[in-house]
Amino acid sequence: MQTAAVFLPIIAALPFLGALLPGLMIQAGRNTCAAFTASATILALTLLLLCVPSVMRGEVLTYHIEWLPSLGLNVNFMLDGLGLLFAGMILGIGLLIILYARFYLSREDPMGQFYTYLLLFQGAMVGIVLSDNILLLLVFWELTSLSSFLLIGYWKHLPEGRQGARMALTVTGMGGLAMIAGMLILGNIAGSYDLSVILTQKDAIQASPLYLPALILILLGCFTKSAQFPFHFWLPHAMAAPTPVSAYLHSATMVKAGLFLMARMWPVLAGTPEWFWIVATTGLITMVMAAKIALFKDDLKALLAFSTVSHLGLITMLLGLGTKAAAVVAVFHIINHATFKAALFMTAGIVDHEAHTRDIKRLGGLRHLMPITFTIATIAALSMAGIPPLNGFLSKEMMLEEVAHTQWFGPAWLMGAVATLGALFSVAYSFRYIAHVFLGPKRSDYPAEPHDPGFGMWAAPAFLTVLVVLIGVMPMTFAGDLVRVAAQAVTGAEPYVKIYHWHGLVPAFWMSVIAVAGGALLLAGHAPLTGMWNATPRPEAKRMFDAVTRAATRWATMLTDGVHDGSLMRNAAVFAVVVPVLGWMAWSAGGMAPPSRAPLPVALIPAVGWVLLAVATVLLVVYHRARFTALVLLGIAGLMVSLAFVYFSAPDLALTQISVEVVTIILLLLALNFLPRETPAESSAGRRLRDGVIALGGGAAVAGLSYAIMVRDFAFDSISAFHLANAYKGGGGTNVVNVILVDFRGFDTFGEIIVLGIAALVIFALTDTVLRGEGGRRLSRLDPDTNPEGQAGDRHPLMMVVATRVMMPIALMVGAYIFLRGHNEPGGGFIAGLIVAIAFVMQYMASGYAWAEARQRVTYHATIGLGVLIAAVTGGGAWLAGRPFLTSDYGYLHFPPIEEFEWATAIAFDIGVFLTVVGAVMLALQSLSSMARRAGGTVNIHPMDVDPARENDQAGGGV
Amino acid sequence: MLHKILPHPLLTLLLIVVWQMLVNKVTVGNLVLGAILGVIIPLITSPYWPNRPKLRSWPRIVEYVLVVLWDICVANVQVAWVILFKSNANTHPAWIAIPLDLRTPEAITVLAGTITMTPGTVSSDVSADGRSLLVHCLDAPDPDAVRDEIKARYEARLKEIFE
Amino acid sequence: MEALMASAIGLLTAAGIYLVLRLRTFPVIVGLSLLTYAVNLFLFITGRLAVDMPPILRKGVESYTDPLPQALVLTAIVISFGMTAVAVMLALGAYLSAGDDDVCLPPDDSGAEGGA
Amino acid sequence: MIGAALSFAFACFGLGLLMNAYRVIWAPSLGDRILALDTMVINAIALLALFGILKGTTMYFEASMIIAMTGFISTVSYTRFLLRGDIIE
Amino acid sequence: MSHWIIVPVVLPAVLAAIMTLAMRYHAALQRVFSVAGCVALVAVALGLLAEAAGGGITVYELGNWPAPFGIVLVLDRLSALMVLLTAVLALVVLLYAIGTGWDQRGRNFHALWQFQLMGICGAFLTGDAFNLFVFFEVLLIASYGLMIHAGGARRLKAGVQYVIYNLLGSTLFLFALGTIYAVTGTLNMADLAVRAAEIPVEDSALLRVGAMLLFLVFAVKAALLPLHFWLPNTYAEAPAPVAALFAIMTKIGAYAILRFYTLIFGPDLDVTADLIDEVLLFGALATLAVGMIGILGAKRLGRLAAFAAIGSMGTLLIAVAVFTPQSTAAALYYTIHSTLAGALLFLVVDLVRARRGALGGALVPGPRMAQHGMLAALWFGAAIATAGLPPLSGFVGKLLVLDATREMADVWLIWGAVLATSLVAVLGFAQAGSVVFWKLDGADSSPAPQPALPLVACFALLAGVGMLAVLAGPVMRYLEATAAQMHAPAAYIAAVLGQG
Amino acid sequence: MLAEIAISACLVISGVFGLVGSFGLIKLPDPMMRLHAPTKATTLGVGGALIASMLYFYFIVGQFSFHELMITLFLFLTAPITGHFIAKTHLHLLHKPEDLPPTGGARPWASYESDAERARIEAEAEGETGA
Ligand code: NA
Ligand code: NA
Repeated sequence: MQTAAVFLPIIAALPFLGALLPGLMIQAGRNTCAAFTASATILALTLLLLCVPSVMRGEVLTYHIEWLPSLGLNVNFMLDGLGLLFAGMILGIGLLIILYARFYLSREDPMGQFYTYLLLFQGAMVGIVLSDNILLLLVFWELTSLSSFLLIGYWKHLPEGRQGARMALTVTGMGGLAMIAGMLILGNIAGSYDLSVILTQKDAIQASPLYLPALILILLGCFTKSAQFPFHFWLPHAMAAPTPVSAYLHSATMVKAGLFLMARMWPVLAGTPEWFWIVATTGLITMVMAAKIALFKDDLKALLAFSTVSHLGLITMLLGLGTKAAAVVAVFHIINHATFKAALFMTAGIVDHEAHTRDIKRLGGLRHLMPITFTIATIAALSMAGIPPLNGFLSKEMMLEEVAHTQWFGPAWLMGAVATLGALFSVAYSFRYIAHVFLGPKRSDYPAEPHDPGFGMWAAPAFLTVLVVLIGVMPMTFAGDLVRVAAQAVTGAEPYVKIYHWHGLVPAFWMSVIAVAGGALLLAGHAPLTGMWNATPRPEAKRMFDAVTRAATRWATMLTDGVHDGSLMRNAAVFAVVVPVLGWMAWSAGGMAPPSRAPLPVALIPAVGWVLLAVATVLLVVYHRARFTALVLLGIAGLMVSLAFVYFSAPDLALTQISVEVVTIILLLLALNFLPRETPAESSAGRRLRDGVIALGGGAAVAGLSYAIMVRDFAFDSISAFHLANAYKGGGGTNVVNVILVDFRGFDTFGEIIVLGIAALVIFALTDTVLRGEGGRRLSRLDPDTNPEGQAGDRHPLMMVVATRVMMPIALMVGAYIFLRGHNEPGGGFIAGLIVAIAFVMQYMASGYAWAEARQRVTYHATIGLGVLIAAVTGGGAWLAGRPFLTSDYGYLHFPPIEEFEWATAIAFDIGVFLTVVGAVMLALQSLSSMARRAGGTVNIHPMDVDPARENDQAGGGV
Repeated sequence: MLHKILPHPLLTLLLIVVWQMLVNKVTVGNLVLGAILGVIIPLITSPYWPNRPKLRSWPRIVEYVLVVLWDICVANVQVAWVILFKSNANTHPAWIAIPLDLRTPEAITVLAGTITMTPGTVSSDVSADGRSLLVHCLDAPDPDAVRDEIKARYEARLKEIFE
Repeated sequence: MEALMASAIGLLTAAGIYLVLRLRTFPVIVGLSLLTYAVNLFLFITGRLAVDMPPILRKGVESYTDPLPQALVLTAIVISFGMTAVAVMLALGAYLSAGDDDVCLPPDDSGAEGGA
Repeated sequence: MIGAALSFAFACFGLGLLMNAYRVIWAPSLGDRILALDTMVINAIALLALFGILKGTTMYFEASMIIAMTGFISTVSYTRFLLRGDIIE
Repeated sequence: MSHWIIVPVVLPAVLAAIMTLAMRYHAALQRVFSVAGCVALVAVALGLLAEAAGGGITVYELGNWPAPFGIVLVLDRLSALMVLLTAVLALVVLLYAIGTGWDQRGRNFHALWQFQLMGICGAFLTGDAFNLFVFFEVLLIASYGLMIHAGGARRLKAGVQYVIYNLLGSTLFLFALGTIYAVTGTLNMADLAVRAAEIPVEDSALLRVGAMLLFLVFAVKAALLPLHFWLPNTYAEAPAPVAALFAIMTKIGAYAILRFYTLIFGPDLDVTADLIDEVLLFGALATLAVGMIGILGAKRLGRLAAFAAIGSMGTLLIAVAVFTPQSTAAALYYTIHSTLAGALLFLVVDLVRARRGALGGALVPGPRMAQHGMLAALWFGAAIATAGLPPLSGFVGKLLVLDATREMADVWLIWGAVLATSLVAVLGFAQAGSVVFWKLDGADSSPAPQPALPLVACFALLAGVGMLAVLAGPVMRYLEATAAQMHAPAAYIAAVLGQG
Repeated sequence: MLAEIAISACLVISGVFGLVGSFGLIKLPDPMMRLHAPTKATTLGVGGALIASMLYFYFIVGQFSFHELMITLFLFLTAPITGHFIAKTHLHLLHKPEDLPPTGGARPWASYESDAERARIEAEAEGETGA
């Protein structure tokens, strides 16, 4: 590795690092800010210059840093002639732009931001041209799109700026994305993403069936970036950016990234007919078309923008020709174009800056007011027109010479003719730039009185113009070596670089003459031609682009909002259809052994239970709109399910199901009190039919699946055999279900009680939130008499109160019983918790929540927290013994004269379950009750409304 | 002090019995456990039962229970007859209001419960001042007779037990 | 018996789905409850049907029904209880806050989505 | 003999359940549906007792007890809802 | 026996319980404990990752019962990675929630947050299919609470939908587990793998149904089209920190698909061969399209972010659907990326909404906001991360996904979809950002000083996606090892069942 | 044998009355009348079955079971309450105060006295007491 190669990553990184500076330095003033910005670029440029000798010697500097080797994405840099040319241009012109922008930007413009974006962009560009890895190149490629987006939209108050930025981003972004695919294919063919490898794989690549797709995809990236037809339309709109941006991005650098890449890939992609037809044709069309448009643009920057497009087309065409000589010309013209076009943009910026307009129609005669600017602009424009001895002339001549010998679509002269036409337009608009802006009489109606700007502003274009002249006059001295090494990099061979002013009376000479003469004539007839031009209907790219994006956006909104319109039932219907259908598909592609279990005979009582369940279920559907009735029917269905559990040997399930069921019904009733009592009839018959079909389909699927399962045995022994065998000896309980719950699968239960605890916390938080918001206000306004039939008197009937006084203790006793026996018989902490909760509910129903609550202050939050903690601590207790979480232990206590007591740590766990359940249910009830109180429910001070004993007391007390 | 530990001694006793019924095995251990629970649970629930009634006569209670059980059997047969064989047109339902001499809620509840549990009558409401009981009779050609019988047969006995 | 059980599960599922496809929260929640019954029964029958073989160890009794699905169903019942409670309260809260009990979300024109 | 009596009882309560179902379907008033449900619970408890006799096991006793308890609570809840709207005011 | 594996489950649960028990009225104390808990979780997760990085698989037998009879937690590279991702995300987003005061706009936020973490970590660590269901429910119910935190009519309504849809999903989960248990007689995932492999093809229908239903459950969680409908309104209406935390929720679905369809119903298993591949791939493509189109079509920022979340799931699931070690590694990378990027996007959207007053997230011009430039930068970062542009991890992730799919039969379709939708997303983000940050309207409000913590959190996430790109090499080394471990499940099975 | 007869008798009685209760629910014409029917099912219906069960386990299986007593106790405690509530529901939904016999006092049946009215009366009573 060469020593200078170490500079490569630093050169690439410097602009990015430097991008941090402007934001910090802007506080110190605009000059300091500009200086620090420039310093990064200067440093990078200096390092680049240190690399020049090696490159000029023909060496290729490379530097590798591993990034993502498994993908083949690595930070590999290389510097060859082409890279040097571009990097020099990017950094050099960049430096001039920094200088120019310092004076161009006004005080209102956030300069720090500008320089940050500019340096980010610069870094991205340098990255592109230094990349030795096409994936890395893609990274920088996309970064240029992003940073240019920011730069174009820099004047965010201007709608054109915002739109232009979006358009540029969209078009170049699209190309970039296509290029990703192209690069991936290319890398795939070549077996590496490293350019140094890819560039050696010409034969493999061009022989691959994927060559054409890769070529097209990569070219899409290049053409969009370099504004080639038909993607040229974004560039003029990018001119909404501040002029330094236009000068930098849209003439000198970014738009040349596409050219760079075509040049970079030239050794492996060029030389095929496909390449020639696509690239050369695109370039030629672009060149002519854009030149023609440029002629009719009245906005200075638009004129320059289209001229840029045209020149980019020219270079593209040269690259497309596929010959080494043409490639050399292309490289040379890249240099030339950068010099004169950047200078021209800067002069346009100066004019705009000084005269406050860029409209050619409002300009003219500036020669007298702005002699320096005039001089610079004229030289640069003449170079653009290809007038000897300026550098533009040299490369244009060479170009014409190349096309004159190229066969394209039939007649041998066709390409030359078309290119000449392009050159002719080019001459015309160049002359127009001089004539209509600077020549002619001085006007009296400039928006502002123009005069030459300070040195700081014209220094940069002046310097470039000097280069224009120097290269023009002494091409071999000032550009020869650079062109040589760059062209060598492109063509892969030592090129023959000889740049002359005079080639003799070759076709190019005549073509040039025609172009200049024709151009002058064209300009003379500009006014009538403009009328014709304006009268010709032509596709307005921006309007089309806008129409497309707007239509796309509208369509996207329609699709998005139309399908995701918050309609739960449609979404649920999709769910209910997709699941059975896919389940069916899975089913039908698999085999099925015949049933292996004989069905149980049908017994009478289960059949009756089935009838009741069916009746309740069907009625529920029929009467579902009468909500209260629906709940009664739900209760019946739940009862039948519980009975089914009992019948089929699942007493624990029955207990749980029935107690959960009643608490659920209570919650639903409590909620229904605030809700409408009826569900309105809203579904059409068609919808009901549709839903019915979906429902029956789902039901049939589930029934079929259930049946298929029930008539078959397990394919393997169930793990539950182990549970049955070990419940007693390992878990210390005879109720295997309970032992599974608190021991074998205690972790499930741990999660399950947490679910309950969370449910309660959610309900509490929800209630709190609702009551504090609109819901609370609505509740306060709610007529307490929500019952459609009115409220019956006697809130707390005497009989209920008295019965509860006996039943509640009994129920608690039952709860204790169910809890304690759970490990060995049906029962357990969960059911016990529900029973205790039900006992309390009983009390609440008797005398009201508030009355009961006032007499038994329990913090249900704490109960839940405690429950979870106890369960966790019980589980964690095993840690102390070095065993895993939830490892249980059990044994027997013997208290004479009391008999033996069995204990199991699982019981402590069950206490946690119990507490959580009680706390959760009670907290939910508390929440509902607080809603009721907000709705105006009064708090009774007596346990029962009717109490003759109380009247006696009062009467007695009264007397 | 004892009152604080045993707010409802009878309830405690009941709960101990209930515990034995639940565990289905009378052992010392179960009695102790039942007793512990029988003490703890009333402590928890005593706030909900502020004024505990005093039962005066145990023999009366036994007598009452037997009377009611007998009545239930008899009434069941009567009502079954009505349901099965009497045409709806010939059945004479009736509402009756029973003026109450009982004053304690517990006593009234037991009376109302008794009325409901003996087939043919359902206690449906009390008056807002708690001084009369609304009873629905399934088939009572002579409502006054029913009322008098209830008062004589049940209320009088309850009066002796509770007040 | 298997056919009875299967058809019962199917019927509960069908009714559940139908109700879930309604437009108001209340029937939807009732439908979910039915679905819960259905799925609990389904999970239960994966242990296959057995009469009078509760998995409670008895001396001299050798065959028990599969206890594992029962434990799973217990867990599922408890969880769906918590879920239903939350759903009910949430439906109520939404009704009180929004003034209607449509399950559908009206289009938001305010843009205030997700705000505090 | 017990077997025959048991079958008879099963049949009676089974039929009873079907009659309850009839009342659920054609219920003139809301109270009737609640009453039918309450009766169903009672019939179910009886059936469980019979089932216990049939299988000679007391394993299903708790289920009966809890069903009795919850049946009571749910009936009271339903009626209180109709009476007052708020069942635990 | 290392007990550290269970700490990510028990620690948040205990913390939440303590908060519920003792700190209900102490906001500051709750914050301290919550943050401390998250920091501890990150530390533990790092330790677990270090342990798993060695390549060993650690099995924790709960209750000291051998697998498959008891429940096991399994620590392998994958679970360690997911737990760490969860912990980091939770910590950063928690800081945001505290900084913005979101946590005080309703009750029980921190307890629910911790419970949520418990559920997520449990889901990642468990080696038992039914236990996975339980943890799904834990994380779901906590998410219900968090989703409706702070209330409001629309949020509650969206919450109702979220809950109902997920209840359908949970129901389906039970159907799936029931079917699988009914065939195999086991619930332990390793044991399932052993038994599934022994099921003859002639008798595979039931198992296939179970596998498909299970896949659909996970597809709901992963927001795979057409089961994604729960997502847009949920994410758009959820409090921002919650939506940001939810970035990991969809990943749980993807995780579960990866876990089950590499370990149990692996690509080589005849019985379930090509059962889900196509469904998943085309679903993922559709998801990607709908998500990215949604970015363009969204009229509000929150919805935009929600559709971005869907789109990123599309990309991720494409990689999942390939089921090769390479694609799995890419999917994992994309998982990390899209979790961080998705969270960032939601937080940025929230900062914007909070500063635009009544305008909220509507895509209409508004006044200049407090910290306008800072927010614009964050938005830009979030956008390029989400759209998959360099230099952030989205680009690397996209390249990895594209590279991983190159052998697929439908490669052109996949590439076309991924790249075309990127463009749509870019356009959508550009339009939205342009309206919100560039096209100003109305007088500059003189904004109150804003707390720094939310910005710190956002920049931390941004730095995260940046670092993920920079450190793509080492990260991918870990992920490739992870994918290799997943695609050679014998070690997992041996580790779990070996001691049994 | 005697035990068997007793058990069988109990079973038959229980079945008959259980059925009669459910039949009454269908046959009787008026909601209030129908309310009477389930009492049969409760008392002799379930009671008979439970006694049969008790006898069965004592005489045939040889273990005494209190459980049935427990359930009976529970049913006897709760049945009047449910009956009462259903009756009140009927009163509330189907009947008017005029249909009913007078209470014999100034105040109506409790179901028909509104909360406000009761509160007013109670407040008055309190006032008197306080004075
Ligand atoms: Na009676
Ligand atoms: Na254990």
